Amino acid sequence: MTRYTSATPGDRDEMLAAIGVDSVDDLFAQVPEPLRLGKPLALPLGMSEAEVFERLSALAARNADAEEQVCFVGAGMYDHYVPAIVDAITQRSEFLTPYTPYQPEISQGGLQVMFEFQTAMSELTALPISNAGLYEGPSSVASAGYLAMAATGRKRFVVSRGLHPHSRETLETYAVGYGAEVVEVGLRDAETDAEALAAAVDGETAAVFLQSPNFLGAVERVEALGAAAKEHGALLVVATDPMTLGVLKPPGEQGADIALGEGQPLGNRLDFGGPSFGFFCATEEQIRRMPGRIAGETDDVDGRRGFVLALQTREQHIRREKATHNICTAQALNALAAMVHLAWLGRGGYRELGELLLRRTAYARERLAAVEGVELLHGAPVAREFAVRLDAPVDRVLERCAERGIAAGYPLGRDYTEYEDGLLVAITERRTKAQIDDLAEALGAAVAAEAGEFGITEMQKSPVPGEASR
Amino acid sequence: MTRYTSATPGDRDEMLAAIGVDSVDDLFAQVPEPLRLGKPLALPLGMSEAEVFERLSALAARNADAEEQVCFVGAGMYDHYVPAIVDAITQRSEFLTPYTPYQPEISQGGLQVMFEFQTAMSELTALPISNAGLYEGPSSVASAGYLAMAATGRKRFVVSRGLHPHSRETLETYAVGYGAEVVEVGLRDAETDAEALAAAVDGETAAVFLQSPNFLGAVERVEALGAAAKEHGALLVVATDPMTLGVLKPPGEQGADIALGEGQPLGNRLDFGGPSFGFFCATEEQIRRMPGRIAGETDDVDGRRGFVLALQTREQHIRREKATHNICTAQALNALAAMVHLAWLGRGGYRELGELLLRRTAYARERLAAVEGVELLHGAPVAREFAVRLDAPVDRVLERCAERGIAAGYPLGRDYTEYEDGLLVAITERRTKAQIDDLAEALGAAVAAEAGEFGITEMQKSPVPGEASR
Amino acid sequence: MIATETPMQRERTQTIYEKSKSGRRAAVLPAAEVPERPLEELIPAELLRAEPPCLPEVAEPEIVRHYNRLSRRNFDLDTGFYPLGSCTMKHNPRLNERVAALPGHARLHPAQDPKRAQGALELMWLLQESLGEICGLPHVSLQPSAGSHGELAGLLLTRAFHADRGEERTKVLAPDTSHGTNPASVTMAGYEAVKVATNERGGVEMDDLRAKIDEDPDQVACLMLTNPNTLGLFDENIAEIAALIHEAGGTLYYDGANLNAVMGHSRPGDMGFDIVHVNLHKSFSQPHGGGGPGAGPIAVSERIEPFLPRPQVVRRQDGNGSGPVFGLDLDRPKSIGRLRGFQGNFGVFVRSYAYILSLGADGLAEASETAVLNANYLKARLAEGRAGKRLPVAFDRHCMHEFVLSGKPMKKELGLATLDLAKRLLDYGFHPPTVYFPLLVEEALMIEPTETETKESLDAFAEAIERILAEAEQDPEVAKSAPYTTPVRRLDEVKATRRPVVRQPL
Amino acid sequence: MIATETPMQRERTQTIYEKSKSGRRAAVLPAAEVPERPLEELIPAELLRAEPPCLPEVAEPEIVRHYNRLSRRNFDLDTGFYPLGSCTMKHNPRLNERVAALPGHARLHPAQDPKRAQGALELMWLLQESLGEICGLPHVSLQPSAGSHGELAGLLLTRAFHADRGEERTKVLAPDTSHGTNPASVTMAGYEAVKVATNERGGVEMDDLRAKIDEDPDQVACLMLTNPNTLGLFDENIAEIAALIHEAGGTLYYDGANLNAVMGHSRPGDMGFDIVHVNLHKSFSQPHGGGGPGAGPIAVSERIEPFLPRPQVVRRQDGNGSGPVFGLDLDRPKSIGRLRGFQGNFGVFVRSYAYILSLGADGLAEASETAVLNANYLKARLAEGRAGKRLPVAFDRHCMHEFVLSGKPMKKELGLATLDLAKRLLDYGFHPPTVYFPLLVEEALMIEPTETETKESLDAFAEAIERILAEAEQDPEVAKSAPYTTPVRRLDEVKATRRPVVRQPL
Ligand SMILES: Cc1ncc(COP(=O)(O)O)c(C=O)c1O
Ligand SMILES: Cc1ncc(COP(=O)(O)O)c(C=O)c1O
Repeated sequence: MTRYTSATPGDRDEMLAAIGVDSVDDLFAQVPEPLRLGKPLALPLGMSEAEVFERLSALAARNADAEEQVCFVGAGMYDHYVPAIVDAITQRSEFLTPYTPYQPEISQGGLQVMFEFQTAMSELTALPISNAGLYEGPSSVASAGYLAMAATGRKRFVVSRGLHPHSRETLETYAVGYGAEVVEVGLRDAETDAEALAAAVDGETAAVFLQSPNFLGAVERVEALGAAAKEHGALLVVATDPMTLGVLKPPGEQGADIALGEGQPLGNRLDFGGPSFGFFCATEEQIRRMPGRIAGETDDVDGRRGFVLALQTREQHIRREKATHNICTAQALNALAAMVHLAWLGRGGYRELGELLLRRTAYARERLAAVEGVELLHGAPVAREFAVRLDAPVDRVLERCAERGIAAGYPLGRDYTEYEDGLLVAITERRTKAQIDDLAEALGAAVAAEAGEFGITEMQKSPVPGEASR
Repeated sequence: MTRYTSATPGDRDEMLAAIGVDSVDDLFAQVPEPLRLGKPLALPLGMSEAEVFERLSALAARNADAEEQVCFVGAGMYDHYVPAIVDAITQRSEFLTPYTPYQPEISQGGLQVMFEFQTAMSELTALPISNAGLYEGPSSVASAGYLAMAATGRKRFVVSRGLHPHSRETLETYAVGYGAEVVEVGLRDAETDAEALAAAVDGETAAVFLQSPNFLGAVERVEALGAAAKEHGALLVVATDPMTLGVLKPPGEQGADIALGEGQPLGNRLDFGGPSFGFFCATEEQIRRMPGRIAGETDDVDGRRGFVLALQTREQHIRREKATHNICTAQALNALAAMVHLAWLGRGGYRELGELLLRRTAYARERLAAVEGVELLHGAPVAREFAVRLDAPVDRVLERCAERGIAAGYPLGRDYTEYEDGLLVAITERRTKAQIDDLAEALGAAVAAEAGEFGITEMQKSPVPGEASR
Repeated sequence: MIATETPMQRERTQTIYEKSKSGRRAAVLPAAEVPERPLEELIPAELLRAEPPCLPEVAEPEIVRHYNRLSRRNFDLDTGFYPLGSCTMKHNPRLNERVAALPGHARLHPAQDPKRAQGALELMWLLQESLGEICGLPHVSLQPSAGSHGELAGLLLTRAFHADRGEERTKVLAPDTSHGTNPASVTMAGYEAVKVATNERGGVEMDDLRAKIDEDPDQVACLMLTNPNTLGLFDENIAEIAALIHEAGGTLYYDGANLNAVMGHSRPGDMGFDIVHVNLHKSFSQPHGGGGPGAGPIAVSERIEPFLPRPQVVRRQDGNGSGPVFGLDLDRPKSIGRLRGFQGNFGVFVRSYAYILSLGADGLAEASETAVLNANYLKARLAEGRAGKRLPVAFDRHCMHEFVLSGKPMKKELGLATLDLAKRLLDYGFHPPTVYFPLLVEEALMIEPTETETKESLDAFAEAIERILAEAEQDPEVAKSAPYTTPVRRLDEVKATRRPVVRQPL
Repeated sequence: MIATETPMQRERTQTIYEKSKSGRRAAVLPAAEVPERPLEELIPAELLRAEPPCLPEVAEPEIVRHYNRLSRRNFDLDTGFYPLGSCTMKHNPRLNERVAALPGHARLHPAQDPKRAQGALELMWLLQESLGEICGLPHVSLQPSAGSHGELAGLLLTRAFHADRGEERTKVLAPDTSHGTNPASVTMAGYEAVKVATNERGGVEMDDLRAKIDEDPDQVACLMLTNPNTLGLFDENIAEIAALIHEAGGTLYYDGANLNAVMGHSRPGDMGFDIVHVNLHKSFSQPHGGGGPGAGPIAVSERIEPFLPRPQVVRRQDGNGSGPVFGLDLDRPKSIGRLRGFQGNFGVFVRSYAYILSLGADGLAEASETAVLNANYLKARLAEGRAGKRLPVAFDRHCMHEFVLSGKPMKKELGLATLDLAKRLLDYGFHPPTVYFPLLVEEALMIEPTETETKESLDAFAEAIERILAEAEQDPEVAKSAPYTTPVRRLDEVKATRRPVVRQPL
């Protein structure tokens, strides 16, 4: 027996007798002899709970988390405060331990949460249909590609370079599978190049993919950019940050056919990148092509209100090779976390949070722009993240800031060779004015120190905050 | 509205109209004008959840907890590993948020837990009656005094100096109230002085108080010591450590009338000293004099098994000034934690844990005794805690160890002027052999450094571990 | 007819012991790592236990299931309305659980050198300061573990205070509406409990008070008062009461169980009280835990301060100017001494301090205001319709945070006892109010909605009462045999006391 | 007759939106601290939202109550037996939740410099190594987010593998017993799904397999197999199957949903599989969360390795001899690329690694052993009495960790469909088995007890089935109208699909 199993030697004997075999080995006889391992796995023996705890605590201690370093890193996942009720509710056994609600009578809790979540996401994006969540952001983008192919019968995607690099790469990975072509359109002063986009979209284009705010933080003119898609009958797919939709015009009001994105900012912790969830909303037209679970409202035999998995005929367990997607296990618990967070914020709080991010981000942007050796990478409007250029090697500056306990941002050079000197700085409600001031100070000091060390010539700086631009 | 209240301005208006007043102030009119505060409290304004979290995290960060320092401090509370299921279960709303089970039909969960807990504590102590828990250890000792007075009609307590100093002091505090006299009996080589005890007990003695293992860690010969109590018709009250009763002869088998103690080691975290609980077990004879809640098994109208608060006629809400005790709100959740921990250990695990403590403690004791400048304070048998003497000022040695990340023990000089050079060292299953070795190393180095600094002459040390004694 | 009781309703409960099977277990322990010496080498054989105690033998999955299933047999505040009078069943924020669980709090040893526990001591000091401000009294001890412990402390302080002046007094007065812990504490502190009558406005009957004092003013040690009292009424004569007691040389003790009515509006210190206990598990949102843990800090006036329990958390200005240092003051020669081990229920302090920070001066005042508004609204709702007739309010004036109804007409006219109404409420999904207390109201129902309930909850509760009364007019047997929907129904409490079975025979 | 339904059973459910009232809220936000500039100064007016989205307006206490009450409308593994076949509903240790919640894990930003995330990367590397050992394959990518994602990854790897050799193949074979995700993944990866028949022993029909291969061996990209398969049977011909596929030049894909049967006993790599996905939310105790999160790491053979997704966690020996350094390898020229953002479901990795550490080599083998024992015992119990007659096992041989019964005789003889039996089980407090899958078994019931169930649970389940059948012999209507004890009963699923209402109109 391990601590999680209960079969005592006595139980075993009784059970074996009932089965009519002498030993458990007899049951494994169906495994051909040469395929039986016949020796223990080359893994350590089991450990006590306290030892496992210590071991994993020791590993965790070797990570510099957002408690240890003030975190200005975003790039799709953000250090928001997750309210305590989110944990309390998601850790309830009744939500934590069941599986997909195949038996609606005993799954009304989970099903209703899905329905509420769908309502909330539909509200956020201003699109009428939402599923109950997909794995996470970038793979949701790829799923939109699959949908667009089915909807249009076309196999060509036009993608803005402002789309998250992980999303672009994931889309390409999937596209190799389902046989689509991906065409990228570049940026101009951090915004998608409208002309190039218009030129790239044609009658073979299944979908146009935009992101707003885009990876550089710029709020895109989605509606204008989307015109090209409309013109050629391609779907307009818009990735977005769900924390910005209290203040930014939602994709559904800008002509998007599909709005999707990484759900982490809503109630999910950073977790080194997962689990979180992807949200996926669309127009009525796409309802029967949607990927993932969808809960629907209905009645029971007594006329009582209830919820079930709706439109299951789209899904793999019914339609197999003809399913609209292969997804099965998704991210229900993460969607619950998002729903609780949204309910906690409420209409007013959600709006205010969006405003708070906008204002603090504007402050931070101006504050940083005023720092010697730091200038704005673009002047486009931003919501909660912005990009700067540094007059010193970004990695070295980051290292210096890290030593001061600040994770200063995301180095754009990781994904954009054209922005080797770029740093992406993200703001959440946890980043106080004082921390922003510290960041400015630290960046300035780091750039100066590096510049001193490497003899980089100082550049002329615009002295007035806000006027800095390239 | 705060975030925890719901009355919108509209609600308020409707409610005031229903009440028939114009404003809430009208309701406060019953408070005489001069007694109305008329200004805000001199406290800060309310803060957001994230801010409160940060504020309290910052305070917590200024404490050196057992995660930061390897903890050899005991003295009644111990750094045991609390299994994860304890938290999961005690944090369930259904256990966390109700109050005392006055309505048994909707409180069967809590009542049954009390019943199970009583069974387990009765087993541990080998006494037939247990209550459902009191506040904590020392005040339980004082409560035993109150019971003993009622049981014997006498007003004199004889107390071993081996009883926890907090227990002795608390007993004295209470005794001033209920008008009893406390007589203390000293120790001899760390064990209660049997002769002095026999001499102190007389026909006016209501109870004799012992502790085993006592404060210096020594396992007392309770039965022999208790003879004096039996002889004079006094109750024998034994405080004990509930983590040792898997291996040590329980109080009930040594003639105790009452066994009690601090419950923290069972499933409760350190929490800087509370909340935990006190357990309190007794002979059948005392059942109607017991303090605190007691659950009892019974049937309902349909003959179904159930549990209720039994023997309520002892309690303050029924008997008022004639109650056996004044306790009302106790420590139900902490008792639940203990019960879950005990179920998790199970009969086998509980025994093994006791053995583990014994063996590791023996190892630690020998290891330390072999250190230059450290010698055993006593040679009495010990279970999980032992005392040494240091050849250097204890405070300074502790400070040096602390700087190395070790909380080396409890300085006996805090409570015993006769042991100014004494250090009490506690072992739990979390203290590994490697940590014990580190402790030995650190103590040795610290004593040597202090001795060097203060020019204390080195003493002759017995080189053979285990033979060290005074 | 097919039963519609859920499987959990139907099941005969088993204890964890009954699920035990020899050899099963949840715990795996670390290896000893040290020599496996026979125990007899370490402990004399006669001090060793022969047989380990009987504990359940169950693997982890079944432990979790057992306690999860048991938990579902509880009604709780996070599930429904819980208007248990005098208990302030207000919302328990999960934020507080989160901060209490931080390792810097949860794994801090109580004997840690104060130098390395500055955060904890500062938190305690800040809580002391906050409670002092709320109570209008300059000094606070956090040590008492609950309200009743605070009461005992207050009486011991009173004794020490008088002893210090060379006096020894014997009597403690308390109104007949007082909570059971008050007289029980009086006895435990070695005093004689003297009951004071209640007047027709629900306050202290001044003539009776005067009479009780005048009997022998020198013997009056203290008057214990709850204000607003357990009827939910603020005593309009409080200033005069205080004057009378002080004149007689007694102390005035404030049972703070009802502080939730007046936070930020009126302060016991300003009313003339010398000693106040605060129930952190009531006014300051510590979860009730099924009957604890709580904490009962006491706030006291200047003249009582020297006698406060030790240790006391103090703030000192450090010599080297590097800011304040927090310490545990043990050197208190006049102190009554310790009331318990270590420093009190620190985990409770963390939660309550988080609550005070969350609400702040504005939020606390608003909380009391809404508590009073909710209570008066529910009272008004229950003054309508059937409830108004069958369940009149005991004292007809505006209440503070709670109010008391009398089920006397209901009993007379419908044959329904307050207990029956309470049991029937269970079927409607509500926790019943406190019943049969205070004692001077016949068939009492004591209702405290708290500020964290919505108007909708209050309305639903009023409607349930109305429906139960309507039902009873048709057929009183419905309520008299209630509840019907709970896992067990009307348990035999007499049997449990006459032939108590308080542990499982194994 | 007085209803004995509990208030929660009776209540008409309301959504959180229906509990909303304008102006209420739970959140208080920090002050902005920075100038309150008009938004139009920051964002062009035409990009601003006119009206904030409609979100519920509810204070915290009601949010907690709402979701707590909803949670009670779920059946869960921590409350009862959940023998949902193919899903491995084993105990979810709380220890795993605890370690996942450590701030060093939970608040670690995924883009953190690897240098400052060494603990996380080492954990991932250790998990990779452990899964590789368990699967008998040398390389692991943790990236896939669930089983179906792993399947897609496996097929993309297959495509890359063939492309690298200049081949392009079009067909993927899978038995008719395969899970729905298999063919769905095949289509999504741009292949054609080809079904292979099942033989009378429940394994792959070898003749059909050969025929399907021989049709056009060059087009066979892959065979996807679950082994033991969804009938709970180990394919005795696996060696030959592997040889046939490899001979044709295809890859062999192992759907690891049933790995729980063979951990430490038999390894897919040793069986000849090239690519394996592991469902961490099945075999490795990640809680199912009501439908996720999970993770579907893949283990692959040497020849597949170059194509693994990027980034890959790698261990490097540091130049300066100070021990290994862990990194994210992006420089993988042949890689199929990313399957998702960042590094995968790290929180799930923490839990599963904690589980592997807890059980160890010995515990994992014991878990599989007990899983197989429990399944065979329950199968034996259900071969007795009424169940034995009405619900025969689909393939009568020893099973591995699960087995499939057929309700065909029950339907014919008693008029009871498998669905009716499932619904009636709800009244007995059990989660029903997986029903109507695998498709080739008529009226299928797929039962997987897992190793963490007690013999008592298995017995109770067998007895419930027996009683339901006995009941049905008396009156089949009882089951046909079941359940009776749930908050809702037999919901109209057709309506929900025909006229879908998938969000609340506001
Ligand atoms: C009025 C009153 N006084 C005193 C107490 C005793 O407080 P505690 O239960 O915290 O000991 C209570 C509550 O139970 C009470 O309601
Ligand atoms: C046999 C089998 N294959 C594949 C899957 C798909 O796995 P997932 O749900 O993790 O995508 C499942 C489970 O749902 C399964 O049972």
